[in-house]
Amino acid sequence: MVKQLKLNALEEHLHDGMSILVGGFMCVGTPELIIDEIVKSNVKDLTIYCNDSGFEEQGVGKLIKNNQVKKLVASHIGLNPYAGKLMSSQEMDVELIPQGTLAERIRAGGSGLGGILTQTGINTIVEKNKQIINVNNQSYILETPIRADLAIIYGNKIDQYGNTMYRATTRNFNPVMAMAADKVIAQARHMVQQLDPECVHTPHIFVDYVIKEEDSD
Amino acid sequence: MVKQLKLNALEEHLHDGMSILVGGFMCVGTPELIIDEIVKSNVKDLTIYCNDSGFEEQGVGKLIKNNQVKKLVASHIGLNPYAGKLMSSQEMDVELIPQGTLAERIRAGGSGLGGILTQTGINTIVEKNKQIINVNNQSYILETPIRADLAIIYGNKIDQYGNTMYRATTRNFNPVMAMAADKVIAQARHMVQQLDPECVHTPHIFVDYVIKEEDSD
Amino acid sequence: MTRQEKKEFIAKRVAREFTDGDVVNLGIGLPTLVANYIPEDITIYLQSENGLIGLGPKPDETTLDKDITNAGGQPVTLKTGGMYFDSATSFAIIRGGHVDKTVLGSLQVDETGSLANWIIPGKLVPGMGGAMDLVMGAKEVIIAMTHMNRGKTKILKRCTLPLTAKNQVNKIITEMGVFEIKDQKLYLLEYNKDFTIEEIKAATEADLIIHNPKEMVVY
Amino acid sequence: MTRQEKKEFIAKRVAREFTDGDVVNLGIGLPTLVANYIPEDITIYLQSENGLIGLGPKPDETTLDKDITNAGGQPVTLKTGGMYFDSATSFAIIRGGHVDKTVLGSLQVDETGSLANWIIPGKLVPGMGGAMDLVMGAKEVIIAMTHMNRGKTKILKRCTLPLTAKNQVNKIITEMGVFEIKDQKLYLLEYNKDFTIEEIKAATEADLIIHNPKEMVVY
Repeated sequence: MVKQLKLNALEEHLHDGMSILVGGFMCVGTPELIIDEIVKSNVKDLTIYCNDSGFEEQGVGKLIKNNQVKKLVASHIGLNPYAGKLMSSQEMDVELIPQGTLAERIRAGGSGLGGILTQTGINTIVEKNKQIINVNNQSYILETPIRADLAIIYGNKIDQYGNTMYRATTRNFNPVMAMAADKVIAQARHMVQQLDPECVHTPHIFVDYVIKEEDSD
Repeated sequence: MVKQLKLNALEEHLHDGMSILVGGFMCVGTPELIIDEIVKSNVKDLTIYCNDSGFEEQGVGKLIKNNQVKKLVASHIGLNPYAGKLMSSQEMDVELIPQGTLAERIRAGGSGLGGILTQTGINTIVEKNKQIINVNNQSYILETPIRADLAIIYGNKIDQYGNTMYRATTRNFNPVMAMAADKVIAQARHMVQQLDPECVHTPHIFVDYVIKEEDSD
Repeated sequence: MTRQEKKEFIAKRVAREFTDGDVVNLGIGLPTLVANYIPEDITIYLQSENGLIGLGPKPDETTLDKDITNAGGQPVTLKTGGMYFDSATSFAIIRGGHVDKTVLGSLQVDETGSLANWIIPGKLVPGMGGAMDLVMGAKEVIIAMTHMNRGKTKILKRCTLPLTAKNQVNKIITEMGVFEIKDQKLYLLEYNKDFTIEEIKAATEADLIIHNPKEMVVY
Repeated sequence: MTRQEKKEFIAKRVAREFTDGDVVNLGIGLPTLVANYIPEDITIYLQSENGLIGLGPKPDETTLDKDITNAGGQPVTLKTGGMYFDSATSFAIIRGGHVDKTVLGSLQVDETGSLANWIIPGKLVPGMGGAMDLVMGAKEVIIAMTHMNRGKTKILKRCTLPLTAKNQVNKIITEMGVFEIKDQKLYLLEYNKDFTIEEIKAATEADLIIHNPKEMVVY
């Protein structure tokens, strides 16, 4: 049985300086309730890994607006002008990573790989300060794994064991992030008895805590 | 709409010296009808990638017994004494690869990665003739991608577009192999109208041809 | 042509690049318009890097489902036969060469096939998103853009902005013509008869190889 | 003890190594027996590297489903709450440190925690299967094996056979005792009172550090 967590008990799992993987793609599939609670906790100096910087009032944008983010690692920050402003003024450290490389680095972190070789970013500033490896006369960038202290993910249906299914394009980064953190907390849109074992997107062994959005079956 | 192929038309897609990825784990999830047809075709000098060597009268074992296999790349050949005999007598070239490395190398081949770094096999004979890469003071073996001319896979339910679902542990290597070949031919236990878009294991874009095992809906 | 007319014209011409069965990824902006002009006698499969294949038209009020979005975060629909997957799978599809064609906008393209579309030094940097993976991974890279930006050509001898990728562009389609890049040389395949060849050359910094170009046909 | 009695004894003792919620992978042979002796007051999740979590007991005629097998290819069942996945995901789970404990047999183990269980030079080589990934990836590696093989010890100063992995074994459980490897030293944690400490030492080539060992308790 997966452990249920009350929103107001989330704070125990947060601390200054921690790193957090945040699911979602332009806030589609982002666990907003959990983010609201992190805003309330006011923990500082966070390193956030997310596809993007959300919007000013939505997704990880709320953490950025509350000046809780020391470093943001993302593929895109174009829809959050405040994030761009903090990047320009160097008040927030922003590392931009190609989206596929970001997904694959997180997957490597969750899969025990020491890294992966990709041609994405070769001959661009993305290769700066990275090892270039030659395989069959082709040059590849060695991209290293990403892991974090915590992953917060958004499941559409989570069963009593913690097995998780996402819905439509809310899936995005959630499954890889669920594998790459020391602790995983999921926001559940619906709790159900049991999911079809052929259709589980994230096996229960990855999900440590579930926060119910509403009661349902 | 995915193209339907008659078993007796399979031969057009086969040629001497080709490489074939064969799904299945100890013949669970192996497309036996397709293998039978390859035996009939009598094409020679095949390079076969499969988790194991099957049994003497089952799975890729049938190709081995018919002396069609020049090279076998697998993680285990223990249940097929004839394969062991051909390996010992050097009549068949056998490359043994750790199972997780085999899966990941095929995934890399299908995913456009130049390779992956793993600690599996480090300080063993598996690392022989391979690049060792240092990341964060840890040594990793650089394992290179695997691709083949053809992949033959076994789907439980395949819809009219070619979307595929496997059943239970017949899934195993089938999904990664479907991504790593120039051509993919699937044996379908059942053909159906349409699968749930949340539960597709192999998207239709990977499946070039389907051979129906039986008519069903 | 107004700027909007140019965009529609370019989108219509790009739509004729596809063949039946193609898996296609359309970038944000002008490339998104291309979906409106796909010939009715072919079926193509639109991939969206946030996690679907089978991108359908914009929903109306009755079909709106906020869980189904495109890579711009906008609501879309899923066509019958489409399916969802996660970001790692999505970029395995892209990087693995399983996308036949990608259509992207650009700030600059050069005659070696390099492109720059993600950074203007001194301005806010939005990030590359999935563009770098798409141009490295897709079998064919088509740049769809207006030929000039504020009177300045965007087709150069060498890009001056930081690159998105080197030597990856196969075709450029603008309101002036269709250009192909082969072995780091730029060829004019088709020209828009509203412009003279001299006008097209003048609007193109790159060396342009002109050898029997056809008239650009747009339906 | 007969060979079979030894195996049952070892399996029973290994089963007491688990804590509630553990994700466990059991190798083929002796380790498979461990599943029969899991204490009833804990729930563990058995992973099978061919693609499932929630391995249940062997099926009978009424529950047999040939599509559900373990890593030995034998029919098994899936417990409620279990699920299936592909081989790449399975080894992502294993390599990624998501398996708490793996139990494997071995031909040789040494005091540095290295093990050799896949090759005997001159004999047919069956292949390593998933063993190398399991010993590198699992958080804890437990070797379950009979102490001797035809009168020869299997716990050595240094393995002589080709290694499966270097410095990865945490515990060894035999019919003689429970051994722990820490900082490349071998400790006797528990002994089977059917043997004297001298007998255990004599049966072990490796240097054995003995400091207040407990009696081995098996239910």
